[in-house]
Amino acid sequence: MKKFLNNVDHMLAESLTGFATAHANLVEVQFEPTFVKRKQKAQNKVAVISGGGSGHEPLHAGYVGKGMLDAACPGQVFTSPTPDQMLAAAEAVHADKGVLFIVKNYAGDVMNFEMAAEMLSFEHATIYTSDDCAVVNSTYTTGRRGVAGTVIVEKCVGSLAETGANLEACKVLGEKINLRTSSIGAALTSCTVPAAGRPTFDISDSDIEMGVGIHGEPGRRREAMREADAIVNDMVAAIVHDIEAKQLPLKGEILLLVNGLGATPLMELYLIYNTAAKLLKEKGFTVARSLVGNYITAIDMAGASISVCLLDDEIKQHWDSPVHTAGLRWGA
Amino acid sequence: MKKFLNNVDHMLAESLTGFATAHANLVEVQFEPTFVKRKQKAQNKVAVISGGGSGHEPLHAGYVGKGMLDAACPGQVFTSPTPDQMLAAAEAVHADKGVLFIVKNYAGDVMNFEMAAEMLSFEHATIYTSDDCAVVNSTYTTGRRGVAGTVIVEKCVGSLAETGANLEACKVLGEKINLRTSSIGAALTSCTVPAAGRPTFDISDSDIEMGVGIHGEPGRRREAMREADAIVNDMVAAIVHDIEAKQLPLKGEILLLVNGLGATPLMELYLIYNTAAKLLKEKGFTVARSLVGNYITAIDMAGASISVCLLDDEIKQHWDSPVHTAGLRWGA
Amino acid sequence: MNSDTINHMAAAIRAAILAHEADIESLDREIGDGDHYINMKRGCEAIATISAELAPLSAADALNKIGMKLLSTIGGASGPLFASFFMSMGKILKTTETATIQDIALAFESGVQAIMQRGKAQAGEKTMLDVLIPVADTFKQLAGQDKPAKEIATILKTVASEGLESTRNLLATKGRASGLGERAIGHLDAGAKSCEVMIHAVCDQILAKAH
Amino acid sequence: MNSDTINHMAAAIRAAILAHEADIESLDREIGDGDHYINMKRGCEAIATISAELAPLSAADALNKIGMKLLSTIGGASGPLFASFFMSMGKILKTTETATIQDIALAFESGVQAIMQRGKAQAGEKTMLDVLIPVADTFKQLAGQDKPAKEIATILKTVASEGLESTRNLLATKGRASGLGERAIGHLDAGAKSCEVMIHAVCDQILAKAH
Ligand SMILES: Nc1ncnc2c1ncn2[C@@H]1O[C@H](COP(=O)(O)OP(=O)(O)O)[C@@H](O)[C@H]1O
Ligand SMILES: Nc1ncnc2c1ncn2[C@@H]1O[C@H](COP(=O)(O)OP(=O)(O)O)[C@@H](O)[C@H]1O
Ligand SMILES: [Mg+2]
Ligand SMILES: [Mg+2]
Ligand SMILES: [Mg+2]
Ligand SMILES: [Mg+2]
Repeated sequence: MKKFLNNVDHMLAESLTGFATAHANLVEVQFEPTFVKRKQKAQNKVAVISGGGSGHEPLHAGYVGKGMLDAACPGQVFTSPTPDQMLAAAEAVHADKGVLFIVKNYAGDVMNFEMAAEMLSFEHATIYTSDDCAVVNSTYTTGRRGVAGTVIVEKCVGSLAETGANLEACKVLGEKINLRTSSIGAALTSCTVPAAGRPTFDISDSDIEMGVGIHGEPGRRREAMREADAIVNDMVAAIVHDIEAKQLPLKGEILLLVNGLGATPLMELYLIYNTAAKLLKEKGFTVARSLVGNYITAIDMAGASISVCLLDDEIKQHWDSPVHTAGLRWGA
Repeated sequence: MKKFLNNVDHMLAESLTGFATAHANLVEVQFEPTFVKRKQKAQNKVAVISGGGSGHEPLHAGYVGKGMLDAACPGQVFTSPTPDQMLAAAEAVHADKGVLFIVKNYAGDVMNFEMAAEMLSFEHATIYTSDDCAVVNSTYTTGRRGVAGTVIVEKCVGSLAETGANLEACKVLGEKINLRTSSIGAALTSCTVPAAGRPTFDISDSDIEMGVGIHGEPGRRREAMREADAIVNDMVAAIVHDIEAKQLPLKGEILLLVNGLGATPLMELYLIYNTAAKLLKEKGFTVARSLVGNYITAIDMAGASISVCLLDDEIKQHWDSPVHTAGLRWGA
Repeated sequence: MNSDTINHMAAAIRAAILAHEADIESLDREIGDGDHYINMKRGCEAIATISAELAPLSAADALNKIGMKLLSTIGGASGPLFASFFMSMGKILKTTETATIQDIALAFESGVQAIMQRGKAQAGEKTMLDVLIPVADTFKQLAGQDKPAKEIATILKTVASEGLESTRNLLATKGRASGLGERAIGHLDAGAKSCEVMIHAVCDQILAKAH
Repeated sequence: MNSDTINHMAAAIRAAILAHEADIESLDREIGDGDHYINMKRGCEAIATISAELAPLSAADALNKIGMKLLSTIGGASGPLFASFFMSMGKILKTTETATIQDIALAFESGVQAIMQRGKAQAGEKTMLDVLIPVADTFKQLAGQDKPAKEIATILKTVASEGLESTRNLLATKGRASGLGERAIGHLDAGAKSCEVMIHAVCDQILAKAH
């Protein structure tokens, strides 16, 4: 393992301190328990709080700021944060309209946020994101994983919360977006968890992992490496299949998010975008909004995910509204 | 080599097409000869054009847009573009106040832009960036390389040009910033040029390359891998030494840019930032502006560069002014 | 059982977890996300740092405190589960002055039930419960039969190992491995492994006792 | 010399460059940025695609067209340099109807001077000029002595190889390798290698000629 670090045990704290210093106009970090909150406490709005294991930067701390999150709780790398973090964050940022947790659907995140919610004294609700269509939903599983769609949910729910909308309305919007978003990831390499010191999985140059999440878990299948168009074609097919399975329309305006998992150059992400956009247009969609870059990563994994969110006027309006965070910024 | 690509020969065109599609509101791409220009042609201003080999994304095409570049000419990967590209770009975007080329100081870029300039029929000037302090300047060498400081020059000169300032004023500002900026890079791994198909250099887990540029050239020295603080300490020392050598003040406000070379996670970049900011404060500087992320990359290299720009009111004003490009956006 | 015994057992558990780093770590790497060993270690070390605070407490209070500490230290899926286990054990033992072996078996069972509730999981889902449920059942049964502690310890070790082994050919329907479908088959569950290691550590302490 | 000869030589150069892929590529990887072989190949292939357009042209016009084509095809440092070389050769030969071997030597020399001007470089800076300058000098001298073409070709091959070899122990003061300081010592220059390969290819054609 080769990383810029001093001591694995202090890595997170040092990095968060650097983050808070670099964005001192936007955020503040607090330790024991650890959370990042907006520099300017927002008033009279639902407090939107997210969190999860670290290693997905800029998610979630990078999305704290005007128009998005009020606070984020970073756990250890790939390990969900603990309830005391959520409680401290909620205490610090709640502003009389309740607390909304946005939680990626993983056993650990779900349980820790659940326990925090049970201990919370003010009004609260939770949105679970589960946009990963690589994991087949069935009554036997804990359900789909939350991946890149989480960014879209956090952006739009953050925007709605900023208007003073109530807790229920925010939850409804978040769940609508989650339902209307399908994502799938493919990895060329594993990632290396700093504390583990070596790649989570071994993979040869002639294979890829299809249907990976964002934690270096093996994907749904190991497949032969092939040209980008063939890989993207399969990814788009999985997304289209998922949209069909959800009985949502195979037409209309979409937001197309091509997300890098950490070590993938922009040149490759735009190449993927090019093919994905073409295929989706052929299917009958109109690509009305785009986002290409590293928005939710798996440390240093070479790989990418594709997400499609079926837009409507409400989602589009909240996607377009001003946002000012370290990781996403426009109109401000 | 494992990359998302179809055919090495078409990679650039496919990626640029994806880029232009994803940012269709901002830019247009043209081929044969290849250049990217603003969607809305700017009027009555100096046309600011940059370019260079590809593989440094988001530089330069990602900086085309309001408040920054009017056009960018991407060459093959790590190969400077050809004069016909600059001529076509200049023809497309010039707006009666002359053309300013911003060129990173590499033999290839210098000569190609020079030949274009010689063939250009309208008023023009060129700024050469040379902020890399790993390369000792001497009368015997072609001079220092242009690296991450180029982003600062492009941002601020783009801002000044937007005000309608003349060619000379833009050139003066760019050269001032270049003089006041020192950068140095360190690599943990090599990068892989797609057409070459394998890493440019081999390096063991116990070594790093100190003083690398942005093309996978070997650095100034191969050194033992060590903890991040020790590496950053040496990098900051080289920068401070360079500022001293240039007889510039070792105090005052600075812009601190910690740039990822492609495969370095944000968590590590912020950790580097944390240490660099601390050391620079100790030296007597005030970190007044910060930028952390992948702004000028070396394809998929794991590594980072640190840049320090000595601010003054003029530079600060142009750094802060609104910018709306794919790679850098604020206030818009 | 008192807090001395608890501190003693916690130390034994910690030593056993550290000794099984390679196994535990590689299992979670194979079909999880690779952090389970680090999570367990962090938890064990947090408990070691509060041993002095635990010393004056009743067994019930010590177990509750351990649960609270784990809750704010481990994170991940295993954090809330182990926390629920200890807090529930503490709650049950609160009602008894000096706990008999039957009391402990009942407390253990209630701890396992707390895990089932928190994780909404059953036996057969390829989780730690595939070790914990059979151990709880056998423990309760043997304690009810007034078997000597050493005999119980010997049997529970076997039951734990069998439970662990049973996870190998299961599809995962809970936790991170549930995303893998058939690919999880052939691998042991990491959480089940740490439970087996911990149960063996505790039983070995009982077996090593002079009397 | 006519455009047929030029097309023929261009084909020989192309074959030679492709045959030396491994050498050229690895030299630019060692102390450059690894693209020099690809750049050369792209240039050679561009010339191959215009061979039909070159056929009707005079030698001078063909050389100029080759220069222009390389200028808009190669990029990098070598692009403008080779482009300047051929454009300058073309300009010199323009003034002569049928070029003698002396004319060609002079044109070659002017091409090399154009490279020196464009790159602001001298001999001894670890670049292609360390092959080209001695070759130009010797060529002019031998042509001035009216030596037969085959003898000249044989000698120039040696001079080119010696020039290439001379780059090994030089510090680079021009081009990308100048950033490496002492680390460049011990490595041959990639551009010098392609020049050696090209000169050998052309000389071998002359040596292979029946008459
Ligand atoms: N719903 C659940 N019920 C019981 N045990 C579970 C559940 N989900 C996960 N586990 C257990 O937790 C273990 C993983 O713990 P750990 O690696 O620490 O957390 P994470 O999965 O969040 O990375 C699994 O091996 C499994 O035994
Ligand atoms: N100023 C110069 N004068 C002469 N030759 C040069 C100069 N700079 C570079 N070269 C030659 O160009 C070669 C590199 O060409 P190439 O790899 O195609 O371009 P780049 O260096 O831009 O990647 C070097 O090996 C050297 O021989
Ligand atoms: Mg985890
Ligand atoms: Mg090059
Ligand atoms: Mg885990
Ligand atoms: Mg080169």
